[in-house]
Amino acid sequence: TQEGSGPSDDFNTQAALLLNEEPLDPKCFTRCLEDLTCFWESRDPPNPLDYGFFYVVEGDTPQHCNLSVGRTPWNTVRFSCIFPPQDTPSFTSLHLRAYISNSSNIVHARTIMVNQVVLLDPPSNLTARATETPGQLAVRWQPPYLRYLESSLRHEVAFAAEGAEPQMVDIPDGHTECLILNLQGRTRYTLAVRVRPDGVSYSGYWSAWSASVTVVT
Amino acid sequence: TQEGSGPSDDFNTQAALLLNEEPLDPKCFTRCLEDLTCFWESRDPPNPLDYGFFYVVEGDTPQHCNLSVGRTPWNTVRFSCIFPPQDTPSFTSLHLRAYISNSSNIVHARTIMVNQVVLLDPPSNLTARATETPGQLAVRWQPPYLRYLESSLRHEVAFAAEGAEPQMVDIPDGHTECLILNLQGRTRYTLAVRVRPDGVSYSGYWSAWSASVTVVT
Amino acid sequence: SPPRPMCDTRVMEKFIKEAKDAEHAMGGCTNSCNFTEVLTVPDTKVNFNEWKKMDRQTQAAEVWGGQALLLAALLRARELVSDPSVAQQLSRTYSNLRGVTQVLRSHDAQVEPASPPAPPPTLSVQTLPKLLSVHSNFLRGRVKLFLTDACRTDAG
Repeated sequence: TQEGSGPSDDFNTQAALLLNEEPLDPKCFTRCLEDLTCFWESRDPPNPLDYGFFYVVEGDTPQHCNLSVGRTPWNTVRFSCIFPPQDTPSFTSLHLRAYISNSSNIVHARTIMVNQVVLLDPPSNLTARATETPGQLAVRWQPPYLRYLESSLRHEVAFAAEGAEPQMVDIPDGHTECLILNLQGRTRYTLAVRVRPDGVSYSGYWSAWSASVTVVT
Repeated sequence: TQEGSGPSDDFNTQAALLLNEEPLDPKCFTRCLEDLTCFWESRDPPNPLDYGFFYVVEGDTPQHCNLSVGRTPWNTVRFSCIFPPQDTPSFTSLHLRAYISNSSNIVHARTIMVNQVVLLDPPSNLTARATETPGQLAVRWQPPYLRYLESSLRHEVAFAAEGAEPQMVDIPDGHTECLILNLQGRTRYTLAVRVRPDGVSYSGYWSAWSASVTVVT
Repeated sequence: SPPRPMCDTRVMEKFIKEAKDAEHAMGGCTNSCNFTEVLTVPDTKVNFNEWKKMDRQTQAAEVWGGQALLLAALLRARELVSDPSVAQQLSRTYSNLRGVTQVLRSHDAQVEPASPPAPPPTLSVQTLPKLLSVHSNFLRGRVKLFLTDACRTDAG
């Protein structure tokens, strides 16, 4: 994956997460607080595809952003703006406007803060092993890279016995391991973990789920 | 101990800590950021003891400092300069020069920042008590008081069973208590704690160890 | 509405650590990091004896005035450097400092004092390493001290 340079190859994954979680347009996300991508999708874009986009960093002059246009796997057209690095300040209001060119028709308007639209890569290297005590699993994983904010992360571990509903465990304060107790013995469990900022100073969206692992208690 | 007025009666203690940790001369320390003491020691000082010392606060004119001279318990001669309070600026470079009088021979030259040579008093009121769970100790202490450093402190707790090698626990983020797990039951442990700045905005040296306490698990 | 006062110490710690990283990354840069003009930046020096005697408005004026100078200097420096990776670094630093500005604003650092304050003490710099060193020391020093006191007051 790219580091700090806007959407990765997983842009479709990230877009799908935001389409699920974020009702407002344009949808925006930052992966490491030094980048910012905003986009919206349309089933019936105007023809020719002449949208325009500008933004205002609070206290600054409006800036125009060149939109990328592309078709998505779910058959919409996606319009996206990748912000230049000097215009991604946290804790600052960022006013966004999408309009139809050659008109003053605003199609989308929204005000965001970069620190409130964090969408991290999923955790990696998830492992779970049965402990000596029956019915316990020791679980650990690697958090995504978010420099100097390790302790501001909140993880969620999901685990499910075969055929059963998954249960969730909330892991606060950037911890990257946990012990799950009171499981059924000799049962096959599947686990996965996801991450988001803890919401104190940085907030945003749940990451995608990590690759899952399966283990027998 | 004195507050904010240069070296205390413990100057020998502080000198011993710095002689251990700091290879460069002159060695310098501040106890509360409003004071600064620099010194160096010599086994064979010139006779007569005619060293000179001056310093330059960045952007300012050179200032001369009168050296105190004294013999140490370890049989060296210590030359020290206690800075006047108006010349102890943090977050700026302070250039130091020691020279032989009546010559231009620089014997020691060094550039420091006051906020990077913090040497705190040791923590006090250390207590350790066995918890209800066998093999556990709840430990707490009082950090040295410094208005601007509270959350920037890092402590180290040392504990040892009688006759065994001490083990260390690192306590980050200014926390002043910890729980030590997995100790042997019904054993006498001795504990002590020391403190230093965490290195982000302030750095420096490990303090002396606190008075130790002994407790049975 | 103004942003809520921000007293999460992790926020300034992150800005400070990134400022130190930038300082270290560019510390060895020599010729190509000399500017063709002199930039005015805030003095970073803090004498604790004096700082604690200063009233809050004077502290605020020094921090806010210094912040404005530093933002202008970083913006100008970005125009003066030719190396794209250096320009990129300066863009990130500038963006971070804008974030710091908002943290200060949330603590009313920008409130104008009744009588116009003396201009903040300044330094002149002509190299990128020196500019980034000033940036890092300004954040660690005056900005953090101001915020530490502001958060103590807010809490009380």
